[in-house]
Amino acid sequence: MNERRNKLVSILLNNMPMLLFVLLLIAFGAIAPESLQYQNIENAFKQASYIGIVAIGMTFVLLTGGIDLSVGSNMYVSAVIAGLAMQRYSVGAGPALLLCLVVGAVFGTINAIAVTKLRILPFVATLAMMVSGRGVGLMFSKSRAVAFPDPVTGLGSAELFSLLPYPIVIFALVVGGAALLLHRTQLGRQIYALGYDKEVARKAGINADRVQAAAYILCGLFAALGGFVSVVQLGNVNAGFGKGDEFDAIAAAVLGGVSLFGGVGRVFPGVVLGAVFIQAISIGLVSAQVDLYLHPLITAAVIFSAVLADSLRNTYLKKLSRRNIRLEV
Amino acid sequence: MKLDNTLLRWPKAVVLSNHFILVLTVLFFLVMWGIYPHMAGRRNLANLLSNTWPLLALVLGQMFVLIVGGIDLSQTSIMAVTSVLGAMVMATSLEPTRFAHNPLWGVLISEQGGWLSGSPWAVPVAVLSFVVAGASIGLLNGLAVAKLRMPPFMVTLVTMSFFSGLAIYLTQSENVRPLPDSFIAIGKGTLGPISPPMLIVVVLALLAFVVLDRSILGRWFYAVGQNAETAKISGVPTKRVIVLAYAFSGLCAAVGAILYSARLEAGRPTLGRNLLLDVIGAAVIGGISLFGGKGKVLWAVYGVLFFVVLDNSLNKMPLDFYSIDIIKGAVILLAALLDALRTRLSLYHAPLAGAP
Amino acid sequence: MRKARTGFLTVALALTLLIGGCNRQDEEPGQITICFAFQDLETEYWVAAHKAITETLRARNIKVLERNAHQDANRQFEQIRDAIAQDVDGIIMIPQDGESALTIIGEANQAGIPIGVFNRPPADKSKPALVVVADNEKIAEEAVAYMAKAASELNRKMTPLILVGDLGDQNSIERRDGFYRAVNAHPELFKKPIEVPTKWDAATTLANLEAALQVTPEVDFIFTSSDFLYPQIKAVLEPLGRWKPKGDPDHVVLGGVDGDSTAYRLMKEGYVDATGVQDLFFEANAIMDALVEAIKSGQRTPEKWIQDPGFALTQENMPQRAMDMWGCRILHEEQSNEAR
Amino acid sequence: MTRSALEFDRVSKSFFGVAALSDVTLSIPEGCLLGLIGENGAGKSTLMNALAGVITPDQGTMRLFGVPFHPTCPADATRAGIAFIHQELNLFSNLSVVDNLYIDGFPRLCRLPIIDKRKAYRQAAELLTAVDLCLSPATPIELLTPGERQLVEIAKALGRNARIIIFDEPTTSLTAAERSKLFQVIDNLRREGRTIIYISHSLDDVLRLADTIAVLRDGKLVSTGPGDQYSANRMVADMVGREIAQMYPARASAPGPESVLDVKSLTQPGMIKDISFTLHEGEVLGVFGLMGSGRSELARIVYGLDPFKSGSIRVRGTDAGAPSPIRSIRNGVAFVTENRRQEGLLMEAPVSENIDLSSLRRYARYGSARIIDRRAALKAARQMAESLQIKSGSIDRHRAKHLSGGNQQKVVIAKWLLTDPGILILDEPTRGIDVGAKYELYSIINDLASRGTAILYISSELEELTGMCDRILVMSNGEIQAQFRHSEFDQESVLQAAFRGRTTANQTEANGEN
Repeated sequence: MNERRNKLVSILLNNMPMLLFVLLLIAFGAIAPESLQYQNIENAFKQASYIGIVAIGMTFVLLTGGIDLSVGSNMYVSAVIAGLAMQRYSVGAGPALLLCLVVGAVFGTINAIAVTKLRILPFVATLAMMVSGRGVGLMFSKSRAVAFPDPVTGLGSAELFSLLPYPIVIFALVVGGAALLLHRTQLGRQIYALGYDKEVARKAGINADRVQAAAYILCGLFAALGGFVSVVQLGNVNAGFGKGDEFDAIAAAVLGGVSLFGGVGRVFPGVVLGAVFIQAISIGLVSAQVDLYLHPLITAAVIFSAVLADSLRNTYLKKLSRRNIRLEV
Repeated sequence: MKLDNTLLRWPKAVVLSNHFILVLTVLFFLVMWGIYPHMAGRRNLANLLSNTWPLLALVLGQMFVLIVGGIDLSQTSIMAVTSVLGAMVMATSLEPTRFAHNPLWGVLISEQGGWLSGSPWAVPVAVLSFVVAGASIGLLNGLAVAKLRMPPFMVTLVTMSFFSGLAIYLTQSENVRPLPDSFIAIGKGTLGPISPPMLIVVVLALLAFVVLDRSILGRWFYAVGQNAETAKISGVPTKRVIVLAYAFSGLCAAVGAILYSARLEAGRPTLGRNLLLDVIGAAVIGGISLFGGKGKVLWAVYGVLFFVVLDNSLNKMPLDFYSIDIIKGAVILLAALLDALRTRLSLYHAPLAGAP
Repeated sequence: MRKARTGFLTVALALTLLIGGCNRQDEEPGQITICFAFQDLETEYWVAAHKAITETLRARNIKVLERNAHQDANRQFEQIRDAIAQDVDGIIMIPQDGESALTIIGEANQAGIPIGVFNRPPADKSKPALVVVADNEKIAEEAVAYMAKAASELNRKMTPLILVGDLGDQNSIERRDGFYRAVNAHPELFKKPIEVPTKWDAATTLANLEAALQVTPEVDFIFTSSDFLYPQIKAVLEPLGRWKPKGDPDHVVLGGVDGDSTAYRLMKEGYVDATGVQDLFFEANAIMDALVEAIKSGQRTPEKWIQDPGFALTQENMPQRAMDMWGCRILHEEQSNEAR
Repeated sequence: MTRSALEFDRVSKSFFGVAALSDVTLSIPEGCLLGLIGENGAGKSTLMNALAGVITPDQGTMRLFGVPFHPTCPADATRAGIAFIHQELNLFSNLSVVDNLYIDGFPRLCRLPIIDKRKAYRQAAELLTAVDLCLSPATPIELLTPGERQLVEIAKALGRNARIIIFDEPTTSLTAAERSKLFQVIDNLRREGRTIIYISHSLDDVLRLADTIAVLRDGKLVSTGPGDQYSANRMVADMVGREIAQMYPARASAPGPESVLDVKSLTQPGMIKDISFTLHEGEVLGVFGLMGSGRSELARIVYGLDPFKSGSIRVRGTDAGAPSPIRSIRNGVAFVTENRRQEGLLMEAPVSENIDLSSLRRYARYGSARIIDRRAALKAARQMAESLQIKSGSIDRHRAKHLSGGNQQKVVIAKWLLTDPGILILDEPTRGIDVGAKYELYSIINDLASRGTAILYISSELEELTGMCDRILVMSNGEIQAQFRHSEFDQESVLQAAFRGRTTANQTEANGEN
């Protein structure tokens, strides 16, 4: 009896992100039933897709125990360069995307070199890149908005087989790819190992620098891709593009159960739900026509309770998993 | 290798010393002075110093939280909220057209200004409310981290967005002014060579120094940051220590808010919006560890000086606005790189493990 | 050892970079130096203003120190104080808001350096400065008033929606107030307006606008607090089949404030009904002329308030007044540049 | 005689002028188990680090199966077929068994960079069977006991086809059952012809296992020879360089009549049940129990780190209520934990700051400002360090992490002695400490007892307890199973008591895992 209850509790707690998500849906359903339409939920996923992609990139870095504050600037630089290429040199969408990804990867590589070769703390290295990176982006754009051509931005609202919007499709592919990479490749497993303990990883024969570098490069790559997906929806790149997105991405990842200390966390369903969760709060508030001044207050309160629930869960699970010495009758 | 020991002894001593960042800052300053002679002018030095104090107040608070192994992202929003609340206590008059739809209109504020408008008690009570509000928000952060065991990064990220939202909500986007002259004098007045901000922050720094370096509490801060489990078993009241660190950080943010509000002559709901990374950057450049257990008041001073001198010199350069960002990032990276090299060098020179 | 060498190389490289950057200052005796401090360059309006001011000043052989405050009033305060310590001859500032402007003007007055305030007026006139302003609230109101007029011709009750800017930015508050003044003047025409937060961020705008339209699809009247958000409005309306020019039954009455080139293009194509225009070139030239004159005549605390009347460019007055819209002129310039 | 698997020829290494190894010449035949012993700092780890490629010897050569061997990084050693099984296990507890086995080389799906999951699982299952471990390869490491983790490490070595396997203190955290299982596996490995180097402070284990024994002291090889030529006494004598007449110093004092700690029917569901005992002034009371018997849990509850449901704890006659560390310290209770790195020391802090951490309140001045009288605190710490003969540089500069294990443990004890405890709880105080340091610790404990301190001595080494204690409580399954007075000490009956209730305990474990 007791055992069964424990099991139930642990199932509930283990699926906390999912549960909170459902609770949020119910809450909004009660306040503004309109917000529960299928279309709205699809919108939540669509709008969350770009931050979700960035958050997945961030997850790689967080899993190694690092942090990347430069993703917002990375998004800006890579999108600006891709946009200018299309605008000025009429590059096609495909090559432009490729260019965007290359820029993102280069950005990530610089972070990787700073962190692994020069042994600078990830926080400081990526902070510096965040400041410099935006400067580089502004140098290219001169702070002006860079528009993507219409055929490209059309993809933002187009749907695959008129079923799923492309941003969601790309998001799903990224989630699948990242999950495959993390769980079914040696690199992925080594990323987890590195996050558990770098020294142990080194002793176990893992090339720690290479794995860490890979995480930062992947993060850069995904940041650029997320930026591209976002711009395709937005139509153009403004000077403020990507500002503050690093915190959203980190929040999404952490809400999804990724530990800031490394080694723990899953892309699916954790990070996906984390990203959609944040977006869903915002959509719900707009749908319910809540006073604008209250938006940040409510959003913060909801996220706070999510984090609180998560920490309660961890404490409880720790208690549960502690080995009993004796069997009580 | 032989050369190392003779010729390079002096540079090595500098590089390995605790004052490396100061040396770096001074060198940087001298180079800049060569290019811009007015760097060392009286007015510019006065500016440099006056920019140092409020930032130092924030970094001191941040340092306590970093020492116990946390991080406080909410400092800037604490500044905004306290700035608004304090101003609402002492504002001398408020335009009804801008404040009539304020949630606190008729409660705390009215046409005559803030709650204590005109009263001789206005400024002292306002200053007190700055400090109390700041410390209590810090206390909330601390309780969430210590008692509810929530990760500090997330707790303070959430309180950051909550309290900056609250500050804007409380004023409905308006800046609260005019403030009494005696308050503004805190930011601008001078008592001979000593300015009130200097006095306040130096006292704060001394207090921080005494607490950290001389008191039991200080030893407890380090112990908790280095190994919370050992600290707990050794009889350190770990939770109380963590809560105190965050409360102190909130208090320091409030002091920063007083200085910034006084110099900007208004209670501002957006005060210090983009300051956070400067604060943490300065702390980390100064050598305060993000992993806890390491930090000194002097290091905080050096980190702040570095940032202030860097910003000041960048302000001199006739560059495009974007190049300044690029250079600023590069210099931060460079300083971090030098510091990393230094750490490696000092590891090489560490006393031998278990050497007889 | 190899790593150490790499490190020193980097140091050397960066130092060269720094000094190289610094050496770009070409000291000319008697050259005027002006500090141009702006709060940020996030919308096309500010970019164009920045470009107009820096280019004109440099063309007049004036050295310009550019300072970006990144939307932090205190940082701007420090930047301008540093500039004062550097003995600049004059200051042009785009302040974060009226209150901080006042404080900074006080600093400049004390140092006896003429200061010009661009676009956002100081909170009151207690301290002397050169000020050129446009009344955001009035311009917004005019634009919305025209939109209301266009809407009244449709003979139905409209569902208005406003994209509100960052709540920490006073321009967005003034523009919102202007919008409400115009809407409240026609209670018979409008239902209760729907407010959508944008935080001046394109992605936030897109998400929130999409959500709002999902819940209230009948919205047929949209006002944006800044023209730079039109691409996002388009991205939301187009898939819904609502991105239609004037005259189409599905047309959404659309308007904004700023007067940038996108707005001009969209007006010409008939998607946008009206836009509140500040006369950027007038403002830029007026402030520069006034400041340079004050410097040359040795005035230390000049005072002058220049009002940019501003106007609402509408579908009606477009033929006559389009060239008064800075966005239109920029577009023409660009086109002629390309043609060349 | 078979050929040599591994030869060291005049290997020397010094750090900053201090010789860590000098002229070590040693040859290990293939399929032989070498027991390598020596005090901490004798050069065992330096020798092994040279083999692992972590350091490069200044002089001398190594040969692997006759071929010169100059590893420059750990990967070189791995590639050459050398596997290390470290004292602190190098497993990733956030990953599964199969991940840990193949972390640096998964089987791949037709040369794609994708892991061939099925193949990995099949191979992993085979390896686990080889080390006699019945587990699903998908089990996360964090659910395994220390013994099981050890076996996973061995499986990992087997998976890499290691020809030389090095064990560094493998048994410190194992239960008796796990230990005998490990020995069985080691025997199997030897039978398969693998060469094994076994490093341990547990001389009994070395005697039981080793074909050949080598003793290092001060970086030199002192003696080597077939295992049967060695006795425990000779090993100790070789290690410390002098005869130690007895392992345990004699007690000069007897327990007093006054009881200082009274525990009555202490119960915490799932942990301990109905524990009652009395500890007298000047008494050394041993608590013997195997891993998982509840001995450490009892200590944590008495000290106030974990809660209890019913029962009472009385200190000097007054009820301690629900103790907390702070209250316990005030009551004069001190607790030297089992795990000194994670729970006993601030590794980054100077030695002096470790020593005065718990007694800071005594050096407070200026009332509630509680400023530390630093001179007095440092003086007290220095005196304590001297009286315990802690070998360290200047104690206010030298950090705890730079000390040897024995000295670290002394620092922890010094910290507690500075609080003037009336009751000292020691949990496995001699784990991982070399023979000489152990003897010093024993002397310290006896000295304390003679001065009236009551000592609760928890250990899983029966010999140690019989050598040190006035009485021994035997715990198993969270209960006290038996009590022995000094005159009644008898290895066999103690062990019997310890295994009593072991069957039920096993059931518990089995249930816990389901």
